[in-house]
Amino acid sequence: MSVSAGGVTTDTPFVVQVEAFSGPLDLLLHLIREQEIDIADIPIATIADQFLAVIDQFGLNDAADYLEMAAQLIRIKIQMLLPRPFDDEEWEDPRAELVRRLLEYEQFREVADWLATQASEHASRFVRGWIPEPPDQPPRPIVMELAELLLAVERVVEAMPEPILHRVVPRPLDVEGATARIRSLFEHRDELGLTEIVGPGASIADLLSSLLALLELARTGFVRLAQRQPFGSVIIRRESTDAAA
Amino acid sequence: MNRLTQLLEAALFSAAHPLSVDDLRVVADGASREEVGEAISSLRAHYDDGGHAVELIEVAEGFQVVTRPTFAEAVADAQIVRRPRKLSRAALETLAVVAYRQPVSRAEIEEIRGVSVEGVLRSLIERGMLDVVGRGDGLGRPLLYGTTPLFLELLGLRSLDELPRLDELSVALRPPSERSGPAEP
Amino acid sequence: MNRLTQLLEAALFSAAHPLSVDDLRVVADGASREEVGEAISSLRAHYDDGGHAVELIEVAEGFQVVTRPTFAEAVADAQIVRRPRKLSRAALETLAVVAYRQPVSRAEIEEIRGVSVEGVLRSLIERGMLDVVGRGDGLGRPLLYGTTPLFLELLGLRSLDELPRLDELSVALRPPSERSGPAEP
Repeated sequence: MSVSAGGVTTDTPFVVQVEAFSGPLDLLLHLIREQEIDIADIPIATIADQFLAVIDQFGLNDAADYLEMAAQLIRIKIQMLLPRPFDDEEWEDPRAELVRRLLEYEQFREVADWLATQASEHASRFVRGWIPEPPDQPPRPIVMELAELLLAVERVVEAMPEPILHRVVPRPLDVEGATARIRSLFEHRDELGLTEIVGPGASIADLLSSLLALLELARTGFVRLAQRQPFGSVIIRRESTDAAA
Repeated sequence: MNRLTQLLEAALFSAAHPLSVDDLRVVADGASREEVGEAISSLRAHYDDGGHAVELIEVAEGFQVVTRPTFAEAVADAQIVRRPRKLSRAALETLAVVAYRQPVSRAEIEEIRGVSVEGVLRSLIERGMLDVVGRGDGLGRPLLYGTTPLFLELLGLRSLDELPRLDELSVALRPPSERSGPAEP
Repeated sequence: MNRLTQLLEAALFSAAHPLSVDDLRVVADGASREEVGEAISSLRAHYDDGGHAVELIEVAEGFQVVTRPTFAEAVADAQIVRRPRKLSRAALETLAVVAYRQPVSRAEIEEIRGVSVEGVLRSLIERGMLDVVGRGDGLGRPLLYGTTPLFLELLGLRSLDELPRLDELSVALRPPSERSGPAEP
């Protein structure tokens, strides 16, 4: 399906194929490139009218993404009509953010084309069609980290319907203190066991503070939680400073 | 290798099941049975003389390229080597629910997680991380599940008491003020 | 073919996904990286020089035996293999954004693409090309997404390094600062 929406508000006719669009930015870029418009100096009034004409003709009026873009174009159009300050240096082009987004999007659109070519080339190489059944042997030992389990708990809690959520009782947690304590432990050693960090006979609050501090330190890349062998205890290792990235 | 032999190799390699002479004639653009037969012999000889770890065999349904029996161990290793050693998200989440709600029935886990957990539950039991610990009082006296000592061992915990309490965890990991809307799928 | 080369051939014929050098070392009973590397070269040369319809390629940070493209049409026409479903524009653009910006949240992908990506994201996760790789720091600690080894495998990429550099893409993509115009005085 293609339609000529020429003459709506512009002298240049343009042709669009609606199935080709993957979103409003795609449509906008199409209009700009098709008419060889300088992206740094978009005639926003014309483009906005063309954009509205196209989404109207293709019944895209219901599509929130397109409507949002239409609203944005109209807003920019109005801003462009406002009188500029005398000092032109002060003037901020209302189109600047849109141009930045369009250029960024165009870059990814080009990557998408590259990926499509790559995928279609690779699709002509076939892997072996018959793979024998995996042998009936014991599965490899599981590796599990405490942090993984706790994150899973968090996911479950989040996904639970509200009424099941527990009453939230503030506890005397001292995550900051635990973080400082763990950091100081690591000043002299690169590796510690979980029990060494938590300490013997720790209270639940102490234990929890330490675990949360550890989770946070693991998340920021200061430490890594690992198991040396499948059934061994959790080892907390300090990451080398450059590995935090 | 001539073109016909190559076509048969490509077809036999990529097919999910053995191919008959007639199947192979289709690939070979209508070559005669004799031509296909010759190409099969040629391919077989290629694998045998070239010292390949694979061979061309004839089974009831047709021809197939398979690894030679002497390499069974390498085949098994290759299949095991990529088997995941990490638990899936679904397994971890089920484990999390059981750890905090045990003893717990399958129906309760499913109510909390909002999905069927039959498969993942069975796999966690097979892997020795969960076990049946009793029966509930409700309708049909449902099986109740709990964690095993292996579960604690894997986490390096001495006892279940060392797990943080759920309410403490949720408040600490995520302040209620930041909680907004349903979680992402 | 020496014994090590045979072991690798058997393994590569039996694995559902590419095998890394380390995977192959397990199969080869702890042979060194150098030894495995040599055997790989030898096997590749064997396929190339022997005129085989299959070849050894480097993909997804590993090695895989696949048929050569020149035989694709005949094999697909004979309906021995079904060609993979083509990825939609929406899927390709989403993959592109995630590949370059990972770990990336759904909101960031939507900001760049200008559309809601909930459906396409779920479908790409179901197809195993994307996965949740962590959580962000922002409000609500959003899930962060990244590409999987299967993404590399299905696109035939050796690694993420093989993606084109953004600054190597066409001239039209130069930032406004390199052009003249009111956007950037």
